[in-house]
Amino acid sequence: MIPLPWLLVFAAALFCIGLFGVLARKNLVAILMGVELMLNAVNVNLIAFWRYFSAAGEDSTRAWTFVAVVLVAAAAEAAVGLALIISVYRRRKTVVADELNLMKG
Amino acid sequence: MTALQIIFLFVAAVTLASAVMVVSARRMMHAALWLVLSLAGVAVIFALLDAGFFTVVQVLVYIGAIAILIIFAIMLTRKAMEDVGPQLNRGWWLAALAAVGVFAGLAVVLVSWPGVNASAGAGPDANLIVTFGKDLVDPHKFVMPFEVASVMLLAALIGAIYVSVEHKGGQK
Amino acid sequence: MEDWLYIGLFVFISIALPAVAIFLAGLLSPKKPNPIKNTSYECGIETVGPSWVQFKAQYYVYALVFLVFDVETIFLYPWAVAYNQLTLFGVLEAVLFILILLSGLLYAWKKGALEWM
Amino acid sequence: MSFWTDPIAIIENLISGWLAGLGMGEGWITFILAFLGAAVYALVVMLFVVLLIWVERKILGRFQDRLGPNRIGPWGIFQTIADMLKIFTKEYITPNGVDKVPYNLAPMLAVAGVLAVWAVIPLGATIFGANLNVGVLYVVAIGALGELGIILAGWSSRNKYATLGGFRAVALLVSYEVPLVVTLLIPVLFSGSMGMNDIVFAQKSMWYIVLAPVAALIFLITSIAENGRAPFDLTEADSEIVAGFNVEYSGLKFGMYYVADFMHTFTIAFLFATLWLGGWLGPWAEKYPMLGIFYTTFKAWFIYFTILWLRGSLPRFRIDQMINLNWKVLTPLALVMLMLTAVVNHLIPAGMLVVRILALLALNGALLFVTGKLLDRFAGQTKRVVVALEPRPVARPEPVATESGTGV
Repeated sequence: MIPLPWLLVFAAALFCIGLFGVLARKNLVAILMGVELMLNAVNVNLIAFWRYFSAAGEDSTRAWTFVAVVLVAAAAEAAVGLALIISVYRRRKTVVADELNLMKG
Repeated sequence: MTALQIIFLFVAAVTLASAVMVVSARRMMHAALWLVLSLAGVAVIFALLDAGFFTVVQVLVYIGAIAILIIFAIMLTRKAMEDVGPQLNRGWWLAALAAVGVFAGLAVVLVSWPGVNASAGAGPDANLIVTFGKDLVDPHKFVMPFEVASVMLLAALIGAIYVSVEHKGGQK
Repeated sequence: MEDWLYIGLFVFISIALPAVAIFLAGLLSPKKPNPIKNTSYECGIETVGPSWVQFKAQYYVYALVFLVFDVETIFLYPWAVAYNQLTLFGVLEAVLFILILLSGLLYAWKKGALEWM
Repeated sequence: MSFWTDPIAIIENLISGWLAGLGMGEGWITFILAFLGAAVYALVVMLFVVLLIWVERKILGRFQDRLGPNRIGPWGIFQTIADMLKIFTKEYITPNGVDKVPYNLAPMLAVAGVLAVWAVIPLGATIFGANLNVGVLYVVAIGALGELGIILAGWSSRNKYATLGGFRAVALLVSYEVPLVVTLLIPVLFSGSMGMNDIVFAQKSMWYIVLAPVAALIFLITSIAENGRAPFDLTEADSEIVAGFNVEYSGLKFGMYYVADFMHTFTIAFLFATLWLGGWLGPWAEKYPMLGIFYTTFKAWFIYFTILWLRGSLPRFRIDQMINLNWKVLTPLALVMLMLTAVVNHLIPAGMLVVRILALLALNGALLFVTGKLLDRFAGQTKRVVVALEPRPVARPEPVATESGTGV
């Protein structure tokens, strides 16, 4: 079996790469991709904990429900986020985060 | 080292490398393709952890739907990203510092945590999907997440359509 | 686990098989490029402007509705697997789930998001 | 167990015994056996396509009152081999400015998205790749590879036609995946498993096409649309727009899209046979698994012929009709069908097979009837907006006034 620390370090690394993407990228779509990477890291963690700590049967489905809800959240976030980006692009003709200054018309 | 561990190391390396490419690729479309590879890597890791159901769901939802949505969005907002000039903020090194810091912090916390040396559980029984399906509609268990998920999807659908469908005579 | 090994190998082979065929054909085939041959195909007319054109937002809306119905599978497939062991209440729960999604589809319909424009 | 009842298991035992004799570990033997099995299976499916292209051309020729291929070999049976040799020696033309890696990856993904489905299709009681416990979802999920192949082809070609064609194709594909995913719930719901072989076993009492004909119909329509076959072939309507996403491909790279297309059709036929027509079930099929291959192929053949028949007889849809059909007919119908079937099926106690069949048939009949009525009612109301234009000059031989005034 894969040792648990490997999985956790892997998930942490994925999370931090995503975090870097969110903080450093200019493009809004790229920021969203970073968020997707972070959510994936969360799911890897959840599945790893499920595999290692759940007793047979009883609370297995709790972990699975958790993962499923994270997936739903990721999908909803992507749908609304991208719709907003497209809407912003239509009005302002840019998707660069720095250039979006809502205070100036 | 077992075969499983070797496969894991290989897949993890590919996943992380493509994740790095996602955040550093200059062309947005390339970033999206690297994202697909990275998501596929995570799907394989789910399979290695005996969560076959989520492998398939990961491919179906992330690669089949979310990645395609992202690609569509890139094509729709393409003019603004002629892929020239830096794609990173001026303060990107601060972001890198923050990311490395968070990673170091997480690693220290994880390694010092006593539970980290746990050995794997018994492994899932074959009928876990059936149990999952039963528990999802069991009023004493997860019927709330089940229904809330559908309401959440409904809200996302309505919101996204409201935002993205052009209103007739609205401001441009 | 053995099943997944097989699946992994099968997916690998189904990518590798066409790859090998394409590679072999590449060895056999002639290579005589010239500038005219290598231009983009536009029915004989010179390419004008950037070739990665922007396209309609309508495609995005279809993908959006698809995404929502795709995510629903995470919940509905386990429910369907357990269907034979459920009470009527459990079945009706899923009917409610589907009805909520259906109302989303109706909203999109009324909003005109599903029309081809 | 003699050689003829179950040759696959015998060969497997033979090879594993031989490998163990060489002193290999347990894990390596499993790996090598899985690899060999997958490779042989995939190769056989790929080569079967060669025969299939001939069959399709021949049958289509007959539909259109021609002979079809008839020059090379008896009945032109070697025609595809000649074509294959030709396409193998064609030059690859790589246009300027293409994005090399995605451009070359795309045709492989297009083939892989179809070929990989075969890993879970059972051909006999013991003859299958893997009885994955998420088999049905796997079939849907692996289709994402094909979509990715199309999107990559369209985008990386750097060609306006290819880009527009690719995105149009993918928009249609994802649209039609919604009713497909919903319909596939029906066999899962009846059999209580997502494994393909379990679904076949569960159909022993009754084929699912009898229990849910509407679902089977929706499955057939949506999967033909996913395949991009006539009457849904408007993504590469070659007589109207140029071929769409694969316009910049040449040689075997183009051939791969062709192969994927043909393979898709008969993969659909096998899936239909497995999910709705009882797969390999038939007399003595469990005792002699080899017979199962015959039964599955026979049933799949029937569906394959139907698909060709539809291709030969129906005109092409317009894109707005296709979109409307999906979102306003198939998707709501599939969802309503799922809800009603689940409730009605649950109300009937287990064991009363005849009652169950009759009730479900009545339900499906009612569904079809109501859908038909609704369609009739709204048929006149959806008008396509046609821009009114000035009457344009038409090129027709006008009588030219001459001096004598007679005209020409």
